[in-house]
Parts: sequence; structure tokens; C-alpha cells
Amino acid sequence: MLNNVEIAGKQQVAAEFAARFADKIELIENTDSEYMVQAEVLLPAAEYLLSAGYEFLADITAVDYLAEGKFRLIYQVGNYQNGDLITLKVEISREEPQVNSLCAVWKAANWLEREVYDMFGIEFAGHPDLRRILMWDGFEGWPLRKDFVHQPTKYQGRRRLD
Amino acid sequence: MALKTNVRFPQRGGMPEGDPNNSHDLLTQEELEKRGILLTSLDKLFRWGTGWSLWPLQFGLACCAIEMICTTQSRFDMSRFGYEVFRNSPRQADVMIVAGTITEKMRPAVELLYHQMPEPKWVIAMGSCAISGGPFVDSYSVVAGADKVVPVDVYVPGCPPRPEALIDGMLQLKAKLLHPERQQVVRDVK
Amino acid sequence: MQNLNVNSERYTLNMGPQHPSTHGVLRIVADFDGETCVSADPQIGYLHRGMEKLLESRTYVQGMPYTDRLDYLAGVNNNLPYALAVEKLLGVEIPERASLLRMLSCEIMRLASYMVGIGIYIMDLGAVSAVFYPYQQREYALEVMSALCGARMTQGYIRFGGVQADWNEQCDAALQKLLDEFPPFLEMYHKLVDENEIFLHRTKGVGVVTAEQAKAYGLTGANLRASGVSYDLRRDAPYCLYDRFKFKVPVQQAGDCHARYVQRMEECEVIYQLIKDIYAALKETEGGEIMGKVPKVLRVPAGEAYAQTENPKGIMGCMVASDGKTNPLRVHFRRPSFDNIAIYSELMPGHKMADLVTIIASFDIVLGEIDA
Amino acid sequence: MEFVNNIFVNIADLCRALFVWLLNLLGLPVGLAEVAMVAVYWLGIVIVCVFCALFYVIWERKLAGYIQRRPGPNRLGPNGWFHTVGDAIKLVMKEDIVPDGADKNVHLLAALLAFVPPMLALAAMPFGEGMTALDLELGVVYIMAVTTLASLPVLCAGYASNNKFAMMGAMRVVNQAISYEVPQALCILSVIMVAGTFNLNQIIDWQTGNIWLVCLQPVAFVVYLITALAECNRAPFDLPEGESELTAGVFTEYSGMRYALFYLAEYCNMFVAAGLATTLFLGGFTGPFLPGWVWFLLKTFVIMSFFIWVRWSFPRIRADHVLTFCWKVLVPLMLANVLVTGVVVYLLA
Repeated sequence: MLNNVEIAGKQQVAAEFAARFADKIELIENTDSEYMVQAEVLLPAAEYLLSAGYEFLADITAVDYLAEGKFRLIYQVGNYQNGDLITLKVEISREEPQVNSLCAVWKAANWLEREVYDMFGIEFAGHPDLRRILMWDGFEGWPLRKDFVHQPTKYQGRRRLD
Repeated sequence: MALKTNVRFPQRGGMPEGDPNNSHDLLTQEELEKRGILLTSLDKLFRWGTGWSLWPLQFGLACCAIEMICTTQSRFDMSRFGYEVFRNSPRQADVMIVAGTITEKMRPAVELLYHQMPEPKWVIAMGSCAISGGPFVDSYSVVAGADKVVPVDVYVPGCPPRPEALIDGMLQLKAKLLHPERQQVVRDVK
Repeated sequence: MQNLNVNSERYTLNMGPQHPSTHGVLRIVADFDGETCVSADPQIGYLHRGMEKLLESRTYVQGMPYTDRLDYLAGVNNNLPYALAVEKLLGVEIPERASLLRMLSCEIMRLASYMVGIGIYIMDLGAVSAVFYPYQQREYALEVMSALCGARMTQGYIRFGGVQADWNEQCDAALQKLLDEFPPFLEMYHKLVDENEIFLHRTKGVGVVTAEQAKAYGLTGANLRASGVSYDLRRDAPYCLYDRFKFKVPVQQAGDCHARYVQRMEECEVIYQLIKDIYAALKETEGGEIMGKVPKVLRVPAGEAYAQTENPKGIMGCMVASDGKTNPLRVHFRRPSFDNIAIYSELMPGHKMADLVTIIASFDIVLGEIDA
Repeated sequence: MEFVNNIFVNIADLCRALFVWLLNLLGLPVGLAEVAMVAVYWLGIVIVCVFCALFYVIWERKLAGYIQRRPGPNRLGPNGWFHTVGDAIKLVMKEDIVPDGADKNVHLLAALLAFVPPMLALAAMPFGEGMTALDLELGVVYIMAVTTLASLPVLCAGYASNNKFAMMGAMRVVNQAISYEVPQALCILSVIMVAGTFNLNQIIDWQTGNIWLVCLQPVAFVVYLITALAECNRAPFDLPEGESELTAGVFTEYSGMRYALFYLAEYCNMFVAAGLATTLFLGGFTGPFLPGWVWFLLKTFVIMSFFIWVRWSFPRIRADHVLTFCWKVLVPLMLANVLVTGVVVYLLA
């Protein structure tokens, strides 16, 4: 049941995106709120979304397309007023996975980006303290990458709890 | 004169009648001594006392910990046997119930806790994650079973095991304590 | 925190992976100046079982029981986002009775999860007996679920396209007992805890989260509504058939530990009413089929889909990316407790040692969900 | 009835007669009989201590079970009464771990000293007519002095354990025990002003003459119970052993027999507090039909059950609220009480 406030929200964002970042952001076909965003326009787009009332950063995640040799970062941004959800997708190459961090826009991004860094090794420029969050310190490698080889015997150290 | 104790022990302990462990031939005194188990009356008194007051360590990891809490609640009351005194500090605990998945990051903590417990201590591996890694056995961060980390005495299968299964596990441990000669003590830490 | 220019030496305290009141294996490395916390850094990952990597090597149906082990206090609520996301990709149509059964089982397990949340909260404050009464209600709720789908906690009841089993009369009897026993319990619990002086002193004005802070950190669920933001996915972005039911969304303004307790108690009444309404609606669709047309071997068309549901701990989302094979390319869960505790490092400094315990307990977090 | 009433007094006279006969046999001075009697009295007090500790531990677990709608321990012994014996045997035989960084002697000394204050206090406690081991003129002051010692072993335990949680627990026990001494002294003072003497037996005689002091001093009775809880680190005031915050608080590094000493000493401290409450407020060992010492045990049982009931129904008070509650509420309240009592006693006397 899309009440009128919700439709206005999405159209307003669609219009604004088309106006300011015409070539950098385009709507993915047969969806009304999913956008494919270029990496360099991500921060201004996020700042605009925040000002347009989308204060709820629901989720940051990444999908590893090994065949095409790129990561696809997926940002879910919600709106507390009308329960609306905008999805931003950013594609970065696997060789130098680098994107600027959204910690300045939403504080929730801090831990979400640390988890994506821990799992995929994607660098977030401007992140206050980018370090592993889930894996233990002595762990090398990025577990969720498709080309991650799990060597069970590698970690046998009897480290004391530091 | 070594008295061969082939007289059936009265079933006061928690061992149900048709329990497979009963089928073992009962060990005589010398066989026990050969195994290094010296059975004295003081030791029997101590085993009787400990059997009835196994204080578990407050140490829950995952979903099995919730079932462990349910075991102490009003419906499946573990305190009937005197086991509801959950001690927070490992110094005062007798049994470490490993309830949940041991991950590589938690492994040093589990070892540290086990070594901090005073000597007569036992371990109950509760749930398939603690027995053999369970559904997460092929994960990159899970230790496949508690017996890779600590010597385990009783395995309680289930994912999560029902509270009655945990109580039965505690009673099996008590039976193991009260009648040591019946149990084949197999401790292998790979 | 007025400094009493007492040059007391600061020390680091490990509320370590094994601690009676960290709800599992959360570790908080906190610097203390006497009794007052100066800085707190929650460290997680002690229960990280690599769930998302495992789901990539399992087929869709094999992956469903794994979702039960995320927020193990409300097993069936975790199945829903995974099912909804895949159904969005499949485009299959869910029969009405299946949706109602899903909603009813989710609400019952939400009630069970709130009972644990409130009971353990008061127990962590020191009143050990206060956990036994809500747990009794939880046993009634688990009785309904084990009658409905066989397992007490990890049900795995929701399948892609519908549900696993239909409602039977054993569930009727169990649900009737829950519906009879719950109101007197709730009234007794209000009398037991609400006016307790010690409880009020321990929770009022402790761990205050302002509305802006809550929104900035992406708090969801009862913690968000306790800070004055009225946002409930079941009302704002309804999934399943929630738009058919009217229910009140309570909101508190204070945002402190006491408000979170009051919020959860008021939401219990809303859940109780909702269970009654859904149960009545279920009675009307007697004999409807409970499983949509889904092929035996599930091949999900390529694409990415994201679905969110309102879980007892907050909003749980599931992002499924598939490339047409039988097992998903990538599954990611938006875990509410993961965001809820991100606020600890900013919230905890300045509180006493006992308040740290109160804050952790009032946020009602589950470590299985945080570490995924 | 008379025989049952002072059965223990007869036993004591029997022992004294035995010692006197023995000493005459050996030709030693008769005065040594009194010294030997001290050992008998001390033995009686130890038996009381051990039995009250063993009984009240299992009674607490069963009463807690009743409060929490569950059966509680009922397997070992008739209806579960021997569970504590099992606990005691296990604790005696367990390994004694002393952490390497700990101060070894103080670590051991703290455990040994835990039992001393309650035993000293019980020496002056009137269990029945003539059944006071040490009938002191200043009985109340002596007991007050000794109960303040009860917090010292806990402080030593916290300091010696070389553990941050234990140190925090030790700091808490100090500020709680010292600050709650003042209201306790004041409410006992108001009792003394009414009864007029420090001797416990004379207070009981005064109460048998007039009415029980709990009716004259209801506020003092309630405040005494609160401070008694704080002194024994029980229930809402169990901050030193705050389970949910400080893992096992002061006793984190204690295992086996040392922990058992603390675990049982806590119940003896409670028994002393309950005994003092019955003596000062509930008329001690006086009662219509039953013998004296049975009445004393009944009344202490009621008060101990109250302590246990309070423990299982109240959350824990935060460390700074404990102090503000004491200094800003209890002390002014008790000063007013002493003032009112003084005025009334002056007007009536």
C-alpha cells in the first residue's frame, strides 16, 4: 500500500539523481528504487539521500563476481518516516577494491564497513579505525571471497587470550 | 584376596536398567589397580559427595546455552539433583558444560577456562556443535568438536538437545563418578 | 563525569568472552577509573561460524535450518527474510493460509523471545527469581511450536513457497493454554517489577539514547521505539499479510534502560492481541493449502533481492544473490543486534560498572546473530 | 518441661562436675575446671555454627525453589536434606588453587579468619536461660565490635586474590560495611536507651517484664534488618559478590575448602545477625510453652527465612546508591529515632 508520501519520496529522489548525476547514476530496469552508482559519486549521493530524509542505513554488503573480476557493493538505505527503501549498487574492480567510506554520513556504516572489510578486503577510505571485526587477529586472507582457500591446519597456534 | 565384584550394583544411581554400560563385565579390584584406579572408601565417599553436587560453570556459547538455561527453569528443574548452582568463576566449578559451537577465536578462552578449574573436573559436550562441529563443521572458523580442545567425559547429542537430555547427561556423569569401574575411560586429545 | 582530581590509576577490565551477563560470548574491553567506565570497546566474533560462507555451498532448502541458528531465541523469525527474498526472485505466489501460519508462528516466537529478553534483563540486575515466571510463559509458547513443527527452538518451519506443516488440534490446545495463562502473568509481572524502587533507581536515566543517536546508528526494533522513533516494519512496509491487521505501535520518549523495559512490556500486550487476531483469521481459512507451486529442485533465476522483516531484536534483512544454480551465489543477513551494539562504545563511557550490565541487558542482544 | 528447658545447662554442670572430679583425682587446683569449661562452650558454639550453616544452605535452596515455582533439591537424603553434606564433602576434597600473583599467606589467612567473627559473636549470645557462654555486662557492645570484624576477611580475600574483579569487590565491601555500621549502632542505641542496660540477658528480662521491644521500636527493628543485610553482604546489598557484574566478586580466586569457609561463614554471619535481632527486639528465648532455646531457634529461623526471601526477590543496588541510601536516609532517620526515644524515656522515667 504505497501511500502518497512514499511515492513522492522515491520520485523526488529519482528526479534529483537524474538532475545532478545524470550519467553517473542510472535506474536499474523494472525496479523503482535500485540505482547503479559509479564509485566516485557515492559520497555525494549518500549525503543527498541523508538530507532527503533517508536516515536509516539498513545494510552494506558485497557480492563477489569472480567471473567478471569485480565486487558489487550493495547499500540499503531506509526512511524512518514512510518505510521506503533505496538500494545503491557500486561496482569496483577486484584488483584494487577501494571505495570511500560513508562513516561521515551515517554512524551505522562504521561497523558495517568493518565487516565488509573483514570478509572481502575492500578498503574504505576515510574510515576511522578499519580493522577486523569478526575474524581473530592472526587470520590472513578474506574468507568470503570466491577464491579463498580454507587451510584448516594453518591455524594451530595455542595463543593465550591476549 | 581380590573380591570379584560381579554382584550387580543396586540401581540407585541414575543408570536406567537397560543401559548399554551395564553390559560391561565388572572390573575386579586388581584390574582397576592395573589401570591405575585405586578404589578406597575415602575415594568412594568423595565420589558420592561430588556426584550429588556437580556445580556447572556458567559458560554458554550458542543455542544450546538457551536450552541449558531452560533446564534450570521451573519445568525441567535440574535443581532437583542439586546441580542448579551455576558458578560464574571457574575456580568453584566442577563441570564445564560446553554448550554451543567452539570457534577458533574462542578456543584459547575455552582452554584457559578448563585449566583454571580445580582438579577433579569434568566436561560435558552438549549439542552436536560441541561433539563434532555439527552443521558448521566445514566452516573456516569452527573447531570440529570440544574434544579437540578439552578432554570430554559425556557427550549429549542433539541440536539443541532437549533439557531432559542434558539432565540425563548429568546423571550419566554422576553414574560415571559413582561407579568408576563400570566406565571405560577413554581420553584422547588429538 | 566531574573529575575529583584524585589521581587514581586507570585499569583495563575484561568483561571477557565468559561473563555471566554478556548474553553469550561478547567481550567488552573497558577502561575503568575506579567504578566509572572511561572507554569501552566491544569485541565480537567469538561465535563467528561463517554462516554466510556455508550457505553458499548448500542448496536453498539445505540452507534454511542454518537461519534458525542466527537469532536462536526466535528460530522461525529468521527463516522469514530468507524465504521472502528467494520468493521475490522466484516470483512464486504464497497461499493465504501459508502466510497466516507464517505470521502466527513468528508472533508466537516473538512473544517467547520477549519473555527471555525481559526475564534475563531483570535477572542481570540481580533479582534472580524474576526470570522464572517469564520463562514459564516461554515454555507454553515453545509447547505450541513443538506441536506445530516438531522442534522447540530451531524450528525451520518456513519453507520456500509456504510452510512445512498445517495447524492441528494439539496446537489449538497448546495455544489456548498460552492465551489463558499470559494475561494474569503480565499483570503479576507489572506488580512485581514496575514499582520496585531498586529497579527504578538502577534503570532510570541510565544508557540514554537520543532519537538522533538511534537513527544515526541504525538501531531498530524495541530499542529504536524506546527512543521516540515510531518505526515498525509490520506497519510501515508491511510484508506477508500484516497490512490486513490493525495494531498499535507503542513508543517511549525517554530512551533510557527503563524506557526499553516499558517498551517491551507494552509490546507484549500488542503481540498478545495480534496472536489472537491472526489465530481468528487462521480459523476462517480452514483447509486451505499451505504450499505454493515450487519445484522440487529449486533453481532460482539470476538476480539480487533484498527482503526485510521485523524480528524481536529489530529489523532483519536478507540479501540473496543468485546466478541460476541450485545454491545461492551470496546470502547476507542484516542482523539487528549487530547494529544495536555498535552504539556501546559511544554509550558506555561515564557509566558505573553495574550500569554496563544494565545497558547490555536492556538492549536484549543475541550473540549468535551478532557473529553470524 | 523444666528438664527439657535447661537440658544444656545440666550437661554443662555435668561436665563441670566431671572436670572437678578429674582435677581432684590428679590433685590439681579446682580453678582449672573453668578453663576446661571454656573448651566445652567453644565446642558447643562450633557445633551450632556448623549445623546452622549446613541447615540454612539447603533451606535457602529449597525456599528459593519454592519462590521460583520449582521443586528444589529433593534427591539426596530424606526429601533432599543431605545435599549440603554432599557439597561440603566435595568442597573439602577439591584442589586448592592459589593464583601465582596472589599474596599466598593473606589468601589463606582470609579464608581462615572468615569463621572467627561469627564464633566470637555467638559466644555472648543468650541461646536460653543460663545458656550464654560469656555473660558479659557489655554484651551488646562486644557483639557490635566483633561483627564489624566480619568485613575484614572479605577485604583481605579481595586484596589477596590479585584479580581486578576481586579488588573491585573488596573496595565495595569496605565502603558498604563501614557506612552501615553507623545506622546499626544508632538503632541498637535506641534499644539500649529503652531497656537501660547493655547486658543481653537483662534486656531479655526487661522484655519479659514489659512488652517486646519491637512494638516500642518498630522503625529501629526495620532499619536493623536492613543494616544486618548490608553487614552480611546479602541480597540487595550483595555487591562484593555481585554475580552478574563481578563474576564471583571477592571469591573469584577461591576454590575448594577456602571457598567453603567463606560460603558457610556468610550463613553464620546471618545467624549472628538474626540472633541479635531476636534478642534485642523479639524477646530472645522467652515464649509460652516450648523450652527457651527452641524459641530462640524458631525466631532466628523466621528472621533467616526473611533474609532468604528478600534475597530472591530484590534486584541489586548500585554501588553509589548503597552509600547515598545509608548516609542520606538511614542515618538521619535513626538520629531522629534516637531523639524521640530520648525525649519519651526522659518524660516517662
